Amino acid sequence: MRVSFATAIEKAIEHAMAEDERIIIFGEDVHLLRNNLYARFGPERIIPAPISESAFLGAAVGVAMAGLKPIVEIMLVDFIAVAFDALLNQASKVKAFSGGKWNVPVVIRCSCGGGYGDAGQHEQCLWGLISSVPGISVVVPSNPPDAAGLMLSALNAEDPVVYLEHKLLSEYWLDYLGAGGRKNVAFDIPESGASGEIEIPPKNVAIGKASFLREGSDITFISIGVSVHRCLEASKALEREDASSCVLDLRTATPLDKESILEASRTGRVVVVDEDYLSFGLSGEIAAVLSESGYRGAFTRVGNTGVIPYARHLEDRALPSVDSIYEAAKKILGT
Amino acid sequence: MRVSFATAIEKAIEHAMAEDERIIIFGEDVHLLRNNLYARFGPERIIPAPISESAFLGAAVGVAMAGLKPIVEIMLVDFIAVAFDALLNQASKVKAFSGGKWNVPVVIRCSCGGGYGDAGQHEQCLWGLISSVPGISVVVPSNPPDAAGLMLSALNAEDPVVYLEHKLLSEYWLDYLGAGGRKNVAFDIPESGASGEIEIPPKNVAIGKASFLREGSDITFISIGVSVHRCLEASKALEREDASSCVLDLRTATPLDKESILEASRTGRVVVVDEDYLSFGLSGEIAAVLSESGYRGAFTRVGNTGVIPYARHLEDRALPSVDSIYEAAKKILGT
Amino acid sequence: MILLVGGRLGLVFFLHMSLHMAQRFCYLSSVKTISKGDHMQGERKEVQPEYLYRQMVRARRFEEALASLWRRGLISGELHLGTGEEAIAAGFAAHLEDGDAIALDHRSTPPLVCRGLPLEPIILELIGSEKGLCSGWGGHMHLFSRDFLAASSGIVGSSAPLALGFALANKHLRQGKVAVCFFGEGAMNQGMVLESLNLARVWKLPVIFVCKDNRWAITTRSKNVTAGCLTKRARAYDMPAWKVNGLRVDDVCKTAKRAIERAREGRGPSFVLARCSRIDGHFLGDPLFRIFEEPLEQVKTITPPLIRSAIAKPGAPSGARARALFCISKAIALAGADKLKNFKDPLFISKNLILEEKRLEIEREVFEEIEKAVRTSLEVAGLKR
Amino acid sequence: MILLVGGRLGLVFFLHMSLHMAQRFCYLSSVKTISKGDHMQGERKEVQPEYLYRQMVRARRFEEALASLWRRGLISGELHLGTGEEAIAAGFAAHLEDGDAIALDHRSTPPLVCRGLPLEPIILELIGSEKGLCSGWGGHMHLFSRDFLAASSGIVGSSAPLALGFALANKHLRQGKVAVCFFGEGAMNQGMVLESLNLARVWKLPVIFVCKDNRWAITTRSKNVTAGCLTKRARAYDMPAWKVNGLRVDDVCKTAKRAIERAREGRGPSFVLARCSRIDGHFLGDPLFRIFEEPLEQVKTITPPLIRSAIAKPGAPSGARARALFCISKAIALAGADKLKNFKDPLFISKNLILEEKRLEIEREVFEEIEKAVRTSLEVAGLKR
Ligand SMILES: Cc1ncc(C[n+]2csc(CCOP(=O)(O)OP(=O)(O)O)c2C)c(N)n1
Ligand SMILES: Cc1ncc(C[n+]2csc(CCOP(=O)(O)OP(=O)(O)O)c2C)c(N)n1
Ligand SMILES: [Mg+2]
Ligand SMILES: [Mg+2]
Repeated sequence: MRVSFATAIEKAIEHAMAEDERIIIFGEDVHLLRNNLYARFGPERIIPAPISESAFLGAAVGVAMAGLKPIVEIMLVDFIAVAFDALLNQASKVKAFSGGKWNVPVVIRCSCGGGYGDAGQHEQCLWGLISSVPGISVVVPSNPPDAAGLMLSALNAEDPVVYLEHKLLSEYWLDYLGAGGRKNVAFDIPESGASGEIEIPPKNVAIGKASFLREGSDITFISIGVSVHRCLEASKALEREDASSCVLDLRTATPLDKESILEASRTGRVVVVDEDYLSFGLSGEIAAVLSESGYRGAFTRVGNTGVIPYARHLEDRALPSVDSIYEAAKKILGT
Repeated sequence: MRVSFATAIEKAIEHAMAEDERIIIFGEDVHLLRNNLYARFGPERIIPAPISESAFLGAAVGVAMAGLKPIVEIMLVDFIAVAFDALLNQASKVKAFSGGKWNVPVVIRCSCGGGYGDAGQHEQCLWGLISSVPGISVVVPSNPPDAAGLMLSALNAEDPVVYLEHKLLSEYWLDYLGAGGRKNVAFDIPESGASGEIEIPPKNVAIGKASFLREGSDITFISIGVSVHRCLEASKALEREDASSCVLDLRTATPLDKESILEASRTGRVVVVDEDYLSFGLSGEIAAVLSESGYRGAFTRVGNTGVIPYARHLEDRALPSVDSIYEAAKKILGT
Repeated sequence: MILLVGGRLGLVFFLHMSLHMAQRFCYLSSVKTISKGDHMQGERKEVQPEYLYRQMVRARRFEEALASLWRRGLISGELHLGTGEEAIAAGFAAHLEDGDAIALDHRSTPPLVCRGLPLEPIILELIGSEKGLCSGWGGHMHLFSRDFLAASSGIVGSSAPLALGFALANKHLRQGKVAVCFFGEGAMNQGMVLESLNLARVWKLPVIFVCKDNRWAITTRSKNVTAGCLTKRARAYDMPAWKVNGLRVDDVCKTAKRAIERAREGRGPSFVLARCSRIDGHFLGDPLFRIFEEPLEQVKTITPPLIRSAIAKPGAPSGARARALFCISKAIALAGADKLKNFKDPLFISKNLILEEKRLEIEREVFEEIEKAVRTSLEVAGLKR
Repeated sequence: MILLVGGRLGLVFFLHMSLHMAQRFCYLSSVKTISKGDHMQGERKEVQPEYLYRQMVRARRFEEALASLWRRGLISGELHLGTGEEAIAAGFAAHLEDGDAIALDHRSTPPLVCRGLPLEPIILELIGSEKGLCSGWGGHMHLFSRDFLAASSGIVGSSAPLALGFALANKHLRQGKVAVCFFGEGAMNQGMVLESLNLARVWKLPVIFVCKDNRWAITTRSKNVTAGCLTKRARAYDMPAWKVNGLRVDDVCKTAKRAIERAREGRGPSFVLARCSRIDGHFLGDPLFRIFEEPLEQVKTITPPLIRSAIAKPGAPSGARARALFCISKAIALAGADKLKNFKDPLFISKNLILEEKRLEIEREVFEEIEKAVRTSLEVAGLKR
């Protein structure tokens, strides 16, 4: 079944909710954001919330501890800042603090990412920041089957999972926040990310398992989210110049699939491409994983070095693009 | 003048406040935590606050924008989670969002760190997490002159600085939270960190400048905060075995002193020792800085892999210790 | 049976839809007629009705100009218009002076316009020019003017702590100067706003909290997620709280004067709950709104999966499903109401405050002012008109 | 002149100090005399005074046992005792049953003891044993019992959202079961607590917010940083709020019953403000408290730099400095007051609720119970008594 990215997620949730009555959803505007689920599962299981993220994200921790399986929605991941205690000091700590005797099976679903000119308070990725909190898994699907499969896995997980839905892939988010129904604005939407084939019921995709999108021997791109599509584009350009690229889609930021990273690094030239902040994030962690394991090849990274600017042309320069990836690759290839 | 770590900070603030009337301090219990400053500068400039971190950290941003120079205190850095929006989406963004036309000269002072059995909601370091937000400097002094000098620099900075005061070095924090006046509890306090010589007025220490505590040619320890003292200890042990160590005290987590890091890495064996979370933090960023610059030597790291446990013996195992550093060094030295 | 339930649910949905489709034709009369005006330059200190009216028209015309730039694809991201809030913006801004600060939310342009910021830098900013107010870095949710001590933010509720900071600095550096803080009724459930009410009171800060109650937070009717009454909530922090009809600029102006003077005199914070409306939906292109504008197309894409879900098994009992569907259609139906009703338009309501002749002159002048600002900005940015 | 000012400030400080040094000798009469008791096993459902008294004594003795372990250096970190809150813990716990949840703050042991948790695992946890309730990972601020749906947290205010979650799950999975949430009056200024009041009301959750008002947040008198009255604050969220003397277990018990029954019946949340006391300071070894316990030593280290600062130039005008010094000494002076006064001790107050004979028997039994629990725990942990 060919579906959009957003539909894939919805199908996975719908399937899981039909199977498991303990799954409930709450967050702002979920009665309309999830109108189909609302119509099917009713107001007892899809519960709109006030703009009180710290209360309802904190509540999600308690709900999960007490036997339900909540999907709690923080509209844009940027807003998680107002509720960060629930993540940093509660959700991620209960299992350890209880000596492993109590766990928090909560799914925190947020949209993330930029590319539509909404500036740096609404376009952050933050998978690096969230990953820096031990005890939480962070998944970032880049296409419909992964979106569905990772949602199913998140709903089966025993511990907190932050599920990040990139706005460039998610048609309704991009329409709400970017297009607003206009036909005269354009976004660089990766085709193969925005729609694709899924099975019904969708197939699980394991958390912590990266996926090789392309095998190659000259250079390796390690990336996540929308940027993997940029890497694929760049690798096509490189192919024309006879450089063969390996592209690894991490799919999960935490836990990192170290094995696949090491396997991918065999080309001896690694470019990490990360739409999130460059410093103190995913690209650093990958560098450490590589260095620790004895990798001695070339390493470079492409990422966002600061606040995401508003103007589209400035934003384009700030976020990783096919061009900037290509440039970085050329440099590391020494050509 | 020989002073304790805490006194060094106080002297710096006292000096700066006497010079600059725009400096004010607010936070919970500051009337007693900073009783000497309170007695000198009065209730107009030292302002106790309710337990409303998001309101008063957010207010600090406005205060700084509107012409004062606030030192805002978040007792323990762990609590910054409840006010994280002020950091992530406000303080760090104003300069960029205003096109560089408005800046936020705020100093956010927090105690941090463990080693006294208070568990993972009160002993975190979080310099990695905070550093993952572009636009904020993060300083972590490891001895009295640096503590005083970095405070002065923070108070002169144009942009937000998070100033982290390690509880093992700060006698009053350790007494409040760890000893409580008891003589029968012991902490592994690094002598040369807890007290030292400062000048009056204290000398500035530039933000972003690391300090070589020890030169050596076989192995390099890069660290920050209390852990630098553990590294010094370990290096003494290694010296007895004829391995000469270089120890770099970063002093500032962001911006990183890349030059010094590269210089220090010349031994070809780098051990990053970080009391903060191991993953997605400082050690990763250093790995990336090294890898990007073409470092091809050995790399390993010692850090805290998860939630900090309560029991002292479990905590000792979780935090970097002279032993674990020594072990890591031996491994990388291949002896 | 399933079909029957499905049918019934569909019915509820369409009933709502058609009801409001009908109402739609009552439209086309109000705001758009205001377009000529009178030449009386309002005295700032005395706050003449002419001045207030002019400011409101300026704010409205400015929003409309932005809307048209947005429709041309020149403005990116979410654009939240402040249409329906002009009386509040004008009423408060009228009492502000040099050194006073304003902290704004995502509907920041009306207060900035009324506060007297030059218009071109704002327009340039919104069309992403590096010559803009914030060099193209901020955009509509992050407009900053250091000169006017004005700052906005897209995080709901964050204007409140910011205002406290401005007020505290004013207390130290500019005695008698205040800070005014704007946010929506939805923000009143955000912890930092509630904390700020308390902090403002205990620190006795010269800050005025202006809660613009348009009854909506995106697609949520705020009354469904808000317990109790908001003035009571504010009063519980031991500060005066006034309810005012935020559609009437004269009422707002009076209350604003009182609150601001109180703060200037060092008598601490206060709270104003000003009912207003949300004429253009949550943001431009609001999907709830689009159902009105292109009903067939929207209903075609929304309805089939909705009805399919509403009858799929297993799921909630049919009663619960009916309630859900009812709630969805009600939200859609209500969303457009503010646009449709003259009595919800502050400009329409204020018309009779001044003589028709003057009114028309003001409107004409403002029309020209905004036209010119847009023209100049587009020129500066190198875009055609 | 400077000397004069310094001298005057010093005087104020010492006045306060000596005033309360004097009061110190009124001590030594209250709590410590309770040590023998009566054998009446309280019926849970009817909540006999004997039962309540026993629970209070159990809680108190447990805290005292912890204090002594702490003094021996066996408990690490901050230890916040709940002495002074026993009536609240006992009064609420008395109405709880299987499936009810409790969310606790940093003073979590009295409610856990009253709720009936086995004592040894708690003691083992606090002395850092891997055989403890949380395998030594949690410690006193993070005690968790899945069986009792009980969880605590050291982040001020975080028990409120947690309780909402427990309550929501109970609404779905265990109809008629409730969640009780404990926090201090200082937490009432924390945004997430205020948000939770609203959310509980609009979701109509079976949750009871119990605000233990000991008037302190560490060294801050809460009234100085809290605007308005807390029951009004809660009522502003359209829920019933009761003020109760939290030192009287019978009063607490009555109110608890009412609030909990209300929640069980599905009639939504409520708020109870229970005044209590903070007998042992903020935490063990509280520096404010130590000034009483080792006055000379403490005053010697605190005073010289304080006086030096108070007269150093430049700085605030002398009036402001005097106010600052006054405030410091007042805080120190007031801190010990709760320990000094019988009428602030819930156990002392409850003595007359039951016959002396029974009381003594209860006390004796509890003494033995706690003694035994400590003994067993130390044995299990391989420590000597
Ligand atoms: C902390 C946070 N949560 C959610 C959002 C998404 N959001 C943007 S505007 C809005 C509604 C705000 O409602 P209200 O305060 O009443 O203002 P209005 O839009 O009605 O003017 C929401 C939920 C946000 N920007 N920030
Ligand atoms: C968010 C947060 N801020 C600050 C603290 C430090 N702190 C611990 S207890 C406490 C005082 C709490 O006062 P109250 O709620 O009245 O409880 P009490 O200690 O009086 O029982 C503070 C400020 C914290 N733990 N969490
Ligand atoms: Mg609103
Ligand atoms: Mg208290």
